Amino acid sequence: MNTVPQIIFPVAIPLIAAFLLPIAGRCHAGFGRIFGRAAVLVTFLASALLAWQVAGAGPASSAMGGFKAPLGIVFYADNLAMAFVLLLNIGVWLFWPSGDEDRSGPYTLLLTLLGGGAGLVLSGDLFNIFVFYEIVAVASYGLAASGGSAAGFGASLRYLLLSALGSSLALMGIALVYAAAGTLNLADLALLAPDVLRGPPGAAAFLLLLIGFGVKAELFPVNSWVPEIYASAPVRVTSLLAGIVSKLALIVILRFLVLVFPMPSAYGLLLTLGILGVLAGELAAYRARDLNSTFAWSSIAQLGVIAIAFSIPGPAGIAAGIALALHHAVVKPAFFFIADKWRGDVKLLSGGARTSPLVAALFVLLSLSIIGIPPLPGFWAKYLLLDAAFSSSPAYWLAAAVVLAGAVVEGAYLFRAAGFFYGGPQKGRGAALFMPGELVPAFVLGAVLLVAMFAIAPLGAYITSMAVQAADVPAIAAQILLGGN
Amino acid sequence: MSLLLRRRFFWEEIDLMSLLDILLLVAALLASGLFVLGRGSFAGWLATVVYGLMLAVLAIAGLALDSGVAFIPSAMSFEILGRNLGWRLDGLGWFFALLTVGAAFFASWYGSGEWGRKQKRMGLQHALLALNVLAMLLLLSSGDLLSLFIGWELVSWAAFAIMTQGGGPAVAAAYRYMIYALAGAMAVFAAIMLVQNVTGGLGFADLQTAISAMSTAQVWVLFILFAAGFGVKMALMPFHLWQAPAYSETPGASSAFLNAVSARMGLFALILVLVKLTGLEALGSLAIPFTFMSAKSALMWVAAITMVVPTFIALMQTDARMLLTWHGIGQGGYMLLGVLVGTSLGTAGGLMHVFNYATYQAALFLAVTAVIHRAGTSDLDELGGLITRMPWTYVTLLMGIIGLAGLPPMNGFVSKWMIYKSLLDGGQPLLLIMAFAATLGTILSVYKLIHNIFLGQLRREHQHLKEAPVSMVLPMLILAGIGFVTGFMPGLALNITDIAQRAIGGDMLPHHLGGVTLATGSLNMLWVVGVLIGAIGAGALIFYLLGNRRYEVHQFDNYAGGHFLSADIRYHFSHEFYPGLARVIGPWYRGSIVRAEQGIGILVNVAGDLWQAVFRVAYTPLYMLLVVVLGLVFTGSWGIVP
Amino acid sequence: MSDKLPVIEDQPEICRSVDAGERSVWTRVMNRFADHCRARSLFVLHYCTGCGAIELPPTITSRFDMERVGVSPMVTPRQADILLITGYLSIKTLKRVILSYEQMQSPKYVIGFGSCTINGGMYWNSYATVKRLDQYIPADLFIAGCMPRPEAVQQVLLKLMEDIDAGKANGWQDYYNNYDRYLGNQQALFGESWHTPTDVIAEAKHYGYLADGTMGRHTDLLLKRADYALDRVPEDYPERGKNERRLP
Amino acid sequence: MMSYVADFIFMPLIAFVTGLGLVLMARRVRAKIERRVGPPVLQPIYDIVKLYAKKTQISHGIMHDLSIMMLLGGFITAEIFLPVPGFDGLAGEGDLITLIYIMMVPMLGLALGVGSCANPNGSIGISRALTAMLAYDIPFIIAVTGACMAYGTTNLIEIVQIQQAGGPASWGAATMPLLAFGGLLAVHGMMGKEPFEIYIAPAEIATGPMVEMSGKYMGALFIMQCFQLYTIGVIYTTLFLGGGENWPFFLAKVFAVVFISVAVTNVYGRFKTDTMIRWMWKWPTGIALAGLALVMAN
Repeated sequence: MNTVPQIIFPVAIPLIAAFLLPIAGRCHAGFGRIFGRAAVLVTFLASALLAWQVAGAGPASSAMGGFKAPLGIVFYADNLAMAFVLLLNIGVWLFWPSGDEDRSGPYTLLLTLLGGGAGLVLSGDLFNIFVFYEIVAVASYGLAASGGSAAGFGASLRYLLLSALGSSLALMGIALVYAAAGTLNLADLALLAPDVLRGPPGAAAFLLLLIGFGVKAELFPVNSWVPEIYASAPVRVTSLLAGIVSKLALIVILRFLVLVFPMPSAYGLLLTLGILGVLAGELAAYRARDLNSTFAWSSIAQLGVIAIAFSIPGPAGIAAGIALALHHAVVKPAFFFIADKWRGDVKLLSGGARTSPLVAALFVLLSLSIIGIPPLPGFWAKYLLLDAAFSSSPAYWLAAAVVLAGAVVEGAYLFRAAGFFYGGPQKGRGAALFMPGELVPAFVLGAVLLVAMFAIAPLGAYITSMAVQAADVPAIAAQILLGGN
Repeated sequence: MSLLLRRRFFWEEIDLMSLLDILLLVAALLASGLFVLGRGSFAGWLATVVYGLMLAVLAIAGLALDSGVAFIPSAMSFEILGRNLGWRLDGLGWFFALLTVGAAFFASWYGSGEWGRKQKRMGLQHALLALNVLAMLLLLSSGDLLSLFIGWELVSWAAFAIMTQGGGPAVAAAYRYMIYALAGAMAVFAAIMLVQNVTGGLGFADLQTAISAMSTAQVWVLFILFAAGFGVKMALMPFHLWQAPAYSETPGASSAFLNAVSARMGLFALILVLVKLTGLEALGSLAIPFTFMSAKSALMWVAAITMVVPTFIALMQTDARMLLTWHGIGQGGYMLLGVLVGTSLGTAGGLMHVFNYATYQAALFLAVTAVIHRAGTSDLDELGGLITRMPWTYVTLLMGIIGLAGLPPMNGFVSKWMIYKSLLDGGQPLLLIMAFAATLGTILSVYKLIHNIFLGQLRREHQHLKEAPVSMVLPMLILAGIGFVTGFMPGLALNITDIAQRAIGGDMLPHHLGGVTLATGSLNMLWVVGVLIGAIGAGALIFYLLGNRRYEVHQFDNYAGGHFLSADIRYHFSHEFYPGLARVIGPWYRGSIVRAEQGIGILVNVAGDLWQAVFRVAYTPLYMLLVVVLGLVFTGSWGIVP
Repeated sequence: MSDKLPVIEDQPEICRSVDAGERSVWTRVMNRFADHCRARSLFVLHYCTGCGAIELPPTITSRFDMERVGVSPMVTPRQADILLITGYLSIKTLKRVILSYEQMQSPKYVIGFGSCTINGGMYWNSYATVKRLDQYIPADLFIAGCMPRPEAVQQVLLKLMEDIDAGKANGWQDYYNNYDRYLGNQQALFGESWHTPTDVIAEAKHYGYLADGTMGRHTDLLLKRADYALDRVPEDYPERGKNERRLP
Repeated sequence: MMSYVADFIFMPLIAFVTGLGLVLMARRVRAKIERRVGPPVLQPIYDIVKLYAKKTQISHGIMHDLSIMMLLGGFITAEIFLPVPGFDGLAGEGDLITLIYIMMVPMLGLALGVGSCANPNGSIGISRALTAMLAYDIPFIIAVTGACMAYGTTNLIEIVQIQQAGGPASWGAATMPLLAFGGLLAVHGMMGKEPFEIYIAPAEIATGPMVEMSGKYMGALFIMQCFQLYTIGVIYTTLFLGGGENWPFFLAKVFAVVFISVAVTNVYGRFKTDTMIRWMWKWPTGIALAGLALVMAN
């Protein structure tokens, strides 16, 4: 079995850096900023190294301090987890605040988010997951409010309340699990689950966990914070939360589903919430009048689609979900960057194509991809989803139909906005001009999308192997339980 | 053509493997090249020349296909996510590809001259036209269901891009199109995924396997998804509302291209999937419970309704472009009907109608564009008498409308005749009557078109108009000329459709240069047109030899009940041209489908508002508890709570 | 109104000019045949502005049945051979009569019906009626009486048929040959701006009926208005196309 | 080859001469009904010669002239495609459907010519004429469709042969009376007789399409009328009355078809276009559809 102690680095480095950063910032204003970036870079390198190992030698685990599972704190890294850790690293790097603020707060919070997020996906233990989830949550409250506007504070406060309530529900779920199984280690639970968690108590526990973690995963209906936060938080924070952090929560939910609660009612629950999320998100986005909330609603819908994908039993569904999640992680932040310039009515976009043609083209490209137009990556993600859905029970056919109908609505609102871009400017006011530097992250993401288009075949193979690995319950259990000696 | 192939020719020496690759490569290079060079004035001419070369390549490919080669493969293929994506051009695709490149050739030629110079961003239009051609070629040469779907989407979005070039209302129309096309594409997507679910593959053969393996209900779902999905592009009723405004608002030359071939992509896909792969017998055996009808006859009736209703909507239009595009929708119904009859005559008729329609509709649209170019409007209430100013445009339009109305001597008559005859021989009198009725409506409608634009009083503001320049007149006259030649010698067009028909399978239609000879009534256009021309010549002799010389008078030297006509009085009878008919069928234009479309829009709006309201109230904790409770009930874990 | 005096001259004897073609036997035979048919097929445009219109229905219908001699009513001047003026003409209707007459195809014949067309009849002292029809258009025959009965109409039609058959009813040529005189009379009545859409002079030129009397000082006045009449729009003419209210 | 030449010369010629007779009959019958004497025997010829012999021939442009040629050419073509006793002409090279569409060529030609006259009355007339065509052609094509379904062919020669094989009992009128009756009503509309002559409406729109037709243009229209009556009569005879065994019988049938229309026309007023459409789409169409149902049921 593959034991890798450095599995702790992606979690530990940023957390330690987060503690040190305020001190460093105290020494010198500019130093703090550089220190933060450096910490992210180091974390990234450590993560990349780890990912390389994992990719080469298979999933790895490590028990903290030598205490083996089920008693000790166990970290478990497979390709799926490492992919999202890397994604988180890249995201934090890309969306690092560009302004030369002297406040070290946001940097600290970002590093905390980075460490917490990595811990979230790497933990092999239910309680640790909860702890890291809380760390991420706290970091995101702070980040959401870091814009400094009154609306941002209000939104953050409501977000906090909701999230806290969700967390307490999750805690109840964990308590239920513990009461039933007497352990919180995922591998242990995976082995015990068929005996002790199959049935009403298990279902109740899953429901509570789902609702609790669903707050961050933008699951219907505990996502009312989404439009508000995404409209008021700084664009980089929004991009990070919508693009990456929400997926981390979904990955955790996936782990629960695969390892602990592989039962029809659990799958059905996630499916139902996913379908409702798609419906709610797409329809509400269709009626949204400004770009920011359009994308916020659309993000709810997209996460609903991912939830539907994860609710399909078997590796095919997981693969589809991963593909959708990665695609969304690339596209949505770019969208938020574009939307950042036009906070307000969509009509303000009028004539945008004339003042900034590249941005308009990027918008169209992203829209086409997220609707799922071949040969862009979004199509292939959707293809995987439909492939998986149609090979499952008829309930998933309905879900597929909803996703397809949702794509039509999505096309309607995205191209309504595109129509404003390419329509003539209204009298007296044209669309705002972009400063060249502001959209660099968006263009980088657009470029990633295009590159991905030409690498569909290897990407697809990689994602599929990832999914197979993530769905292989005995192997995971064995690795967690036996590893880390 | 088949006669020519008794000998070996140079194209048999060429590696046939490369023909399709050459075609695709040239199209791709042209599209990308035009995006770069588009601003140059030579771009259009370059494109025209390249389309001409592509036509030559297609001709060689056609000869190869005619000599018995099943298809021309492409070296391009991918393996993605465990699926093989491949492209190959068979006879059916070749036929549509020929029309596509031909239409692009004429549209590009037309757009290269004076008309193009007056356009705002002609370079972009040229580039988008090339992009459309590329997308269509990819669609037409698709080798499996996945590449078919990819091509399908590319065609849809390329068309969308070119439709938006008109700006203003064009963008709104294109947006509407986009929503319809997207919905259709999603239906097709779902359908091919269903097939894949059953067979685990996406090859064309898998579709056939799937249909035999599926339950009746599943086959029905598949049929409806395919028919609706592809039908959207073809503007089959009730998915037809988008087409007329979208095609009308597209700038002239591009619009002619779209009108001629774009909607036919839907027909191509329908023929490929429903006729070639599924087979009409399978459709015919798919009975609708409690009726006498099957899926096939239901689709035939849809085609027939698509033929009649849009034609009579066209009759009521007041804009020349709208009138023509509505007819385009109606003509699509003829083609589908012919193909669905399933006899060799019907299939050949339907396919020939595709060819014929492409020639005369392109000519008509180019002619109307010439009118817009000179007179500045296509409003049928604001034109008149242009025959003296733009005689060649008039000739084009006249030949075009004769074709559109399906009268001898133009080619439209031949294909319609074949469709009528196949319906008659197929024992479908009611559909035949509908086809006749639609033709009658077309005659009324096209007369209104030509009358309101070219006949009647010439307005003062049009006194100084000139004929359109040669760069515009020549392409449209050649198109109209093709329409006449293939009407005179339909065998030429039938040779081309033969290649497509062979690819579809089934019996071939024996024909000769002049038409077809059947046991139950024949058509020899050589005689019909020959005698007609001869008789018109005799009429000319009678006219010129008997009686005194003619003396041409001014348009105001006209008897209007003793009234003095002059330039400041508008007396051209153009508005509400058929008042009696309007009084009878006017109340039928309730627009139930328009209402349905609006209803769906309102439903989406209301549902969207509802969801927004749910979130905006923001009692999320309450929802959370509600969902927990409901979820507990749902998961059956309620029992543990008390 | 114009201060010029009306140009009223005596009508010269109507005679038929002989053109070169008529010297050939073939042409003569054909002309003879044509005249024969012309005489037996007469389409009448009833210009029924006066009270005489009441006499025509019996003439056409079963009581007298004009169709048995080949006479039938026609409603447009383009198809008509005979312009039958039934009764008085006001100045306003005369304009329409002249318009209609000029739009008829030669050979064409005019029959004045009733005293009003001959000398004004009972409206002889009216300011608004025309007294002598033949000053404005060449009348071939008149029917005297106030009012003439259908039998008289029949009689005059038969007389006209005889004349046509004999090649003698050639008033229409006079209109071409002496257009200037007729136009002068018309201008005296309607003013200098009078014109009709029919370009009589061009027609006369085209068919070789041009004579010395075709053009003169009256026809010169036409040219001034010709631009307007024939839609050669002068520069200063107000453009209506642009600012006109669009119909709903 | 010589037979073709004979066909091309004699078929239109016979049609014209017969048409003159039909026109004369129509006028004479009408006169008799109105208790008049009616025109002399040569009246149709006098009219045509007179019109061609007009000294001035005004034209409204090339299209006006072309329309006259299309008019005559279309009908001459139609005559050549009609099977008559002794002459099959080209009836084997085209069929009933072709014939029906060839007959629309002169219609379209006339419409274009009238339109190019720029006369509002003419345009209104054409608008009404085309509307009328839409009205009467619907029942007519139903009758044609039904007949073709019953005979199983659209070949005119075969249609005639099938009917002549069994004597009058196998005539279309006997085997499918409803279709024949519906077709007859449609034919009445096709001839433009009252009550279906609103497109001419002399007092209102000055003969509508013909308003600017003068001289030889009008003469051509007179010739067209001869052809038209003949063609309609022959098509109806061919479809429902057994076609022509020999000339006397054949002509008798053709005259009878036209006679029926002419004989009833006088008692009617004039329908408005919309009334006409409603009537045509109600009665003849309904009868013809019922006939079609019977044919399909057999």
